[in-house]
Amino acid sequence: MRNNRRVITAISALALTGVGLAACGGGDGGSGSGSGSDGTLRLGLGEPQNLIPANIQETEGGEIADRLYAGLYTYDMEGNLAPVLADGVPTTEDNKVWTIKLQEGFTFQNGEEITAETFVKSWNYTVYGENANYGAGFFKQIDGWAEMQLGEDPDGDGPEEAAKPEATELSGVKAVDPLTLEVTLAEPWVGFPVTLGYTAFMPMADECLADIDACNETPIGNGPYKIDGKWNHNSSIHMEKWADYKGTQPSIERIEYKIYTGDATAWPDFEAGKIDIAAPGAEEYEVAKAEYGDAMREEETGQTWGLGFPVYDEKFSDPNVRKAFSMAIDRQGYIDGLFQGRYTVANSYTPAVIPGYLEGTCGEACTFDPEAAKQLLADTDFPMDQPVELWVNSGPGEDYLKVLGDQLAANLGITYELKTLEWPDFLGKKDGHELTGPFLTGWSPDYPLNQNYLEPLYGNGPDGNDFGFHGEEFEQLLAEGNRAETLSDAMTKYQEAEKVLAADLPVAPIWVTRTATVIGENVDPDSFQRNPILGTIDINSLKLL
Amino acid sequence: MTVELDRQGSHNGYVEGLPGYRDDAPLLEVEDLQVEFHTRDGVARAVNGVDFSLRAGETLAVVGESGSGKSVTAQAIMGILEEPPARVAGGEIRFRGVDLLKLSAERRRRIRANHVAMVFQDALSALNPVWTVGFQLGELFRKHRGMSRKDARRRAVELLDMVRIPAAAQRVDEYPHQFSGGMRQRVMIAMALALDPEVLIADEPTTALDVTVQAQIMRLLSDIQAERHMGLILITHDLGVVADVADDITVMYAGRAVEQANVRDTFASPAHPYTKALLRSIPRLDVKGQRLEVIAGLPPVLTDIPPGCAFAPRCGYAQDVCRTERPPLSTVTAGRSAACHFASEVMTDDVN
Amino acid sequence: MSSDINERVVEGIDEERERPQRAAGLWRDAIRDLRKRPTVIISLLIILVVLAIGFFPSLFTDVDPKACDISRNKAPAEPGHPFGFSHEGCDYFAQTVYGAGPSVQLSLMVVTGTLIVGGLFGILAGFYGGWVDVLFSRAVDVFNSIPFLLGAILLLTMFRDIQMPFVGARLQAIIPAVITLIIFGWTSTMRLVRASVIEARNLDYVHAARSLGASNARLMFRHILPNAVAPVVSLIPLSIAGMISVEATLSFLGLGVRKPEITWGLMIDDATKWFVNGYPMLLIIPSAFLIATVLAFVLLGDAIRDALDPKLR
Amino acid sequence: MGRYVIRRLLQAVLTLFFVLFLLHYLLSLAIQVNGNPARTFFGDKPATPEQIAAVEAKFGTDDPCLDRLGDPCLGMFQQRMADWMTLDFGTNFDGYAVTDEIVRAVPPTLILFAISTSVWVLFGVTTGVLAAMKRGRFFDYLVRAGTTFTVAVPTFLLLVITQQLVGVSLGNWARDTFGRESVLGIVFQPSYDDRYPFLSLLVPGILLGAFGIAGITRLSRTSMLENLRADFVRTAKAKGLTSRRVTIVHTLRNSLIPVITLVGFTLADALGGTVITEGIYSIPGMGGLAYNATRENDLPVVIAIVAILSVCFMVVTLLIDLLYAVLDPRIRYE
Repeated sequence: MRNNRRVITAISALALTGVGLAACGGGDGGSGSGSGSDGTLRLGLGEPQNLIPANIQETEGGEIADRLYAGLYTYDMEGNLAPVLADGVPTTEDNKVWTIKLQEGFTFQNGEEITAETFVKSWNYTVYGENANYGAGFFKQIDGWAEMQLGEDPDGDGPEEAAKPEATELSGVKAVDPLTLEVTLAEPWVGFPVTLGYTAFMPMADECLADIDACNETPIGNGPYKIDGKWNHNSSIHMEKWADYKGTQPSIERIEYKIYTGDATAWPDFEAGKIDIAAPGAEEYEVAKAEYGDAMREEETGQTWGLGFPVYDEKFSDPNVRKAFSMAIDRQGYIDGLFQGRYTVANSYTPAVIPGYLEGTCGEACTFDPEAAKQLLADTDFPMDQPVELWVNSGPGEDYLKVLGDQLAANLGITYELKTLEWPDFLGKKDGHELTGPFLTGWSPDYPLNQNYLEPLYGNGPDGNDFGFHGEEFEQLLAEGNRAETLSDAMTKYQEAEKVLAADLPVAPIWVTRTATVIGENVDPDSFQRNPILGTIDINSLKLL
Repeated sequence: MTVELDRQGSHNGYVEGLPGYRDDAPLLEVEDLQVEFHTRDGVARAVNGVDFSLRAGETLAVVGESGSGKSVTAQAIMGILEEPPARVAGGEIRFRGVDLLKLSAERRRRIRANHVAMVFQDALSALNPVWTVGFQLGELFRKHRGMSRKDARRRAVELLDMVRIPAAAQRVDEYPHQFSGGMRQRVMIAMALALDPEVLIADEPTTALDVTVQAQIMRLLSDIQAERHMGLILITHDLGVVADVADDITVMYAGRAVEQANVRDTFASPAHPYTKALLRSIPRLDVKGQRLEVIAGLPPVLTDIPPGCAFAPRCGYAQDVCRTERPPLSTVTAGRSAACHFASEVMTDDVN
Repeated sequence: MSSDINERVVEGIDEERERPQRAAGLWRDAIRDLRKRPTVIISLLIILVVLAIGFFPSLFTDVDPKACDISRNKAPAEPGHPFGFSHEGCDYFAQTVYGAGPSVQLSLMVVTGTLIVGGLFGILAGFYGGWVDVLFSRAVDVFNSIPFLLGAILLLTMFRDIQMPFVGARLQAIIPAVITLIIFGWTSTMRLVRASVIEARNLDYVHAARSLGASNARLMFRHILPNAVAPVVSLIPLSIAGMISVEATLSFLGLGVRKPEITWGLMIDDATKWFVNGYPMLLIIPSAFLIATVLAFVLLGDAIRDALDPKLR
Repeated sequence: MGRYVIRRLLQAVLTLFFVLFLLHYLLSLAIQVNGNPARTFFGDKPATPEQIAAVEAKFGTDDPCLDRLGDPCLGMFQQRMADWMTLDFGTNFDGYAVTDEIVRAVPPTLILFAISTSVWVLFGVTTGVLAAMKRGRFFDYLVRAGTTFTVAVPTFLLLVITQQLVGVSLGNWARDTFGRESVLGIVFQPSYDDRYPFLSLLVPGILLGAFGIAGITRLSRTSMLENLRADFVRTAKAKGLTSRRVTIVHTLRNSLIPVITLVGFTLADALGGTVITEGIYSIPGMGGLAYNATRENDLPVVIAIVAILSVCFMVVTLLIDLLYAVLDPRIRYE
């Protein structure tokens, strides 16, 4: 299942994967003992789409990449940049040209050395338009990106092919010497280093680039683990510790992922003792909590959900209408009732785990007050006689939106209709401003910076945004943040932008996902921690009993 | 000749060891046979006290409309009634003095085909469509005589030959549906005769056939009967056939025998109005220009046979007594009996 | 009639197919037979109740099934709410009552549709034979070769956003599923009708009617159809039962009728995971209703089939 | 016989062609109505038209006909059929060869079907036949009640409940008692285990067999009943054969003929059942592949799967017809 293709399922995907969907795998040679004693960690996972860093886009692939690959940087538990292959943080004079130093001696698992040139080649491959890599978008701010993309299609979707990209190399990326990489941005941006922990920036071996398809089946990594055998699609991925890894060596010798297909989850297998760490689903949560108690860990994530408004639609163009809708939502009741209270009420646009988080930016608008909401709505021109159309893509989100609709109907006195679309149709209509009512929308972080929750979603880039939202002051503050000298200055500006945004309320934030993870008896529960940004288990600290 | 070979077969004398066996007892005697069917509409008395006896070399015709109980009687004798819903409620069926109804199922099974065999009316449905004729014939030898497949097949060819099927050696491997109606009935007869039984029951053996073929089959049957000195029970509603081949006749109505006599006497002067009506309903070559009569009305519902004479509602001779009192089957003249209050009057056609 | 019984009882072996002349007697017998069976009576009662609930839910509850309060999620039964509340905080009794409607209406519409389409095609194919028959029979092959589920997914996702004029929200919710099920369901009816029509076509009385100059339409609908109808009739309750189950299965797969409409299938889908996690009643209640309804239709269908074909009893 | 087979094969090829075209048209229509799946590659993230164009090219959904509602996209169909002639079945949206995907998915589903078919044949037919032999007795009522109930209980309900009760509860007991790798510990588990494909598919296979078993049991029973009353069975009894021989040689074979047809059709219908079974037990088989591909409008995969299924369906019907002819000589000589 491609969880990422259904936004909504992504919630469960994060919950599950991060947590390790659960898996049983099984020792080769028929180990008669239970898991754990043989130094093997058994986890569950959904089927990844791709194992090439350039193309990894969902949590499943991210989980595997996190084990097999090492990037320049990763994010620590507080969301700060932590060097892995790099030697120290990037340096810059003007926030436009960035210099990244590499540590010496790192190699790929096939013996190839990792140098600055490796990154140049990997990134060129990732960005080149015809390769249609998902990761290409993360390089947008680097100079020369546009020239690497396909040219304009002369007749839209007509029979003629779009023009080939003008360039085959990213002009903004240079290997100054084997251990020095120089990146030039199109515009100065102090936040650039923060993005470098993302999977798309991970290096790929020459051998891999020469035959990407083969590499996808049997990845050539450079991380703490290497693949054992190959990717058994829909079935399993096994990996073992790579002794020659120069970074921190983890304690677990072997990891076996069992892949779950369809809507199946690892939970029953966890209960059957066949995998070591798993996430209970919403329905299993209460029972799991009662049964496993201390072995259950709950952690905040960076995934936020809210009710988006079609600001472009006349009915919802009045901020007071949006505010009334938002105030009519009993967020705590909603979370308690639908999610057994395991999620956190969102009262800001940025979640708490992200640097730059500011509490309560949504303020009064995110406070449940049905009387005031009703009054507020009555004072607008909102047509009460027509049913409000609520839009969602098919999947579990239908339930989430239905319960929201129930609350809105009860507290505002409106009636609602649920409009369910298939995912591509939903995305298309959202892009094209064709949704005629509020819709469910969620966001997971690409990099730990509050700007990631603002500019990509509500900014007015070349394609506008899904909400049809225009905020002069908001744009202004974002731009100031981008041009700031230091990261903390930038964050402050972004926070100001968030406050301005909250006053206009293009989205009513509702909840921030929290994961629940149950740790099996073979794993030391005190060694368990989950990286809130990556969503993955910190494998370096994890210990088996 | 096969016949002699068979007589020396190991089977002979199976029945001799059974309780009640007497060499000099009549070949087959049926006494007060009663068969009921338990249906959801109630208990239907399909056979309600039938008596007759059969001697070796003799042909007994059993006639009556459909539903009169003649087929059920035959199946009761064979022991192939479907139980339930059927149940033999009383009476005896004695073969050479052995009461078949008292035998265990296994003994009963061994009597079948060995001593008493049956020819069914519609050979197409009575033969298993998915096995070859040779298999179905040979099976008898293999299962009753323990012969090898090869020997059984050889005997099957001989049997087919005996019933005058041309090119028997080739046709033995064909399936029933590849035979014509007459040929199929010959196969059926061959099957019944395979183990050389003393009693052969033929249940309307020619109804499904063309008239010309009917005659051939009847001739074959009577030839073989004469040759082997078998007792033959011929169940039919074709009185024309009866006149040609039968010695005695039992006329059945609503589960009872209503008249029993020598065929010639019966045809000359029926002693029961029903027999009379039956005789009138067959076309006769010797009486021209006369309308054929049909019997008015329907036979009674077997779950609810009226008191008195069952034929009374349809009987032109019926009096009050007929509707209240059931006439027993009683001797009218020597060797003749009828179940009618006015048997002698009917016989002399002297009723108002 | 009496002779019928005699023949059946006495010969005991009557394998004969119902002859057209006997069709009337057959039905009379069948109905007489059906009236005597307790299972038929009970099934009919259940079916009547379910139909009543399905078409007039408001007679059975005053509670609005769509007035849900999430704070009462999975709350136990209390006065006025005999079945408690769903995981979305909706009154479960009202949901169960209103959930009957789409299930029942959908299955009735599908069965009617397949009977009309399949029956018509079957008559045409069986009666005219030749290229008409070839055409329809090939079409049956084609539809049989497309796995029902794949076809259903495609059609249901395509129809989802199509707005139908003059149709209420409730019908709007079930019509895509109805159309899909008809498209993939008509083939079996068609084959059955075709076979019966071919059999009936060659009967003497049809030849007689033809020689008397009866028109094709008259032959088809007045002479052949009534005699081809028996095998189809006993299938109707069974098809309805099947469709109710199919609706539940489609809902389980996230296809079929969508929220906020209520069907038993959706309720069961929502409740399956709660069953093993402390709230078994959420699953048991709609399942019990569904199973009882399906059971009633199956038993009725069986009884009709037995009555029409007594030897199978 | 030979001519009959050839005629059937020609018919099958023609049907297959229509099936493929119909499906191609439906899928094209689905894309035209629901939007190009290439857009989903970027999820909620904004993407430039150029980026989307590149992904459309990668997905093979860049034909402009997919933007025109109702266009049958004949060119695409022609191209696909031409590719197929060269045994090129294309790649799915993730760039993997469709052939590989299907080859991987076939074995578990095949095992699943093998188990279910055994259930139908061994359990369904046997109980049906026994019920017919004991007509009107307790066993018969039990079987009739049982089959009626199986029809009424949706398969998925059975699967979800069994997974928990058998896979987890009973399985944990078995694993504690007999050991983790014991046969029972593996048989009673909540999901597919690729180290023990057969054992771990036993329970889901049996449950999939529950789908359609009612029909087979009932048909076996009626068919047996009908034949038990057949004239030729009476003849066999009159031949003094033992009741065992009467049943086995003279009734069973005749009764199995219609049952075999039904087993074939049930097998074809059971694909729906596999989707659910495979989904709940996480079996990487054809049902799940077909289901996901259809939901994602993954054209190359869906068309290829349906082609395979159609061919299977046709082969199965052909085999059934041949088997029919073997069992029933009346047909053989027509």
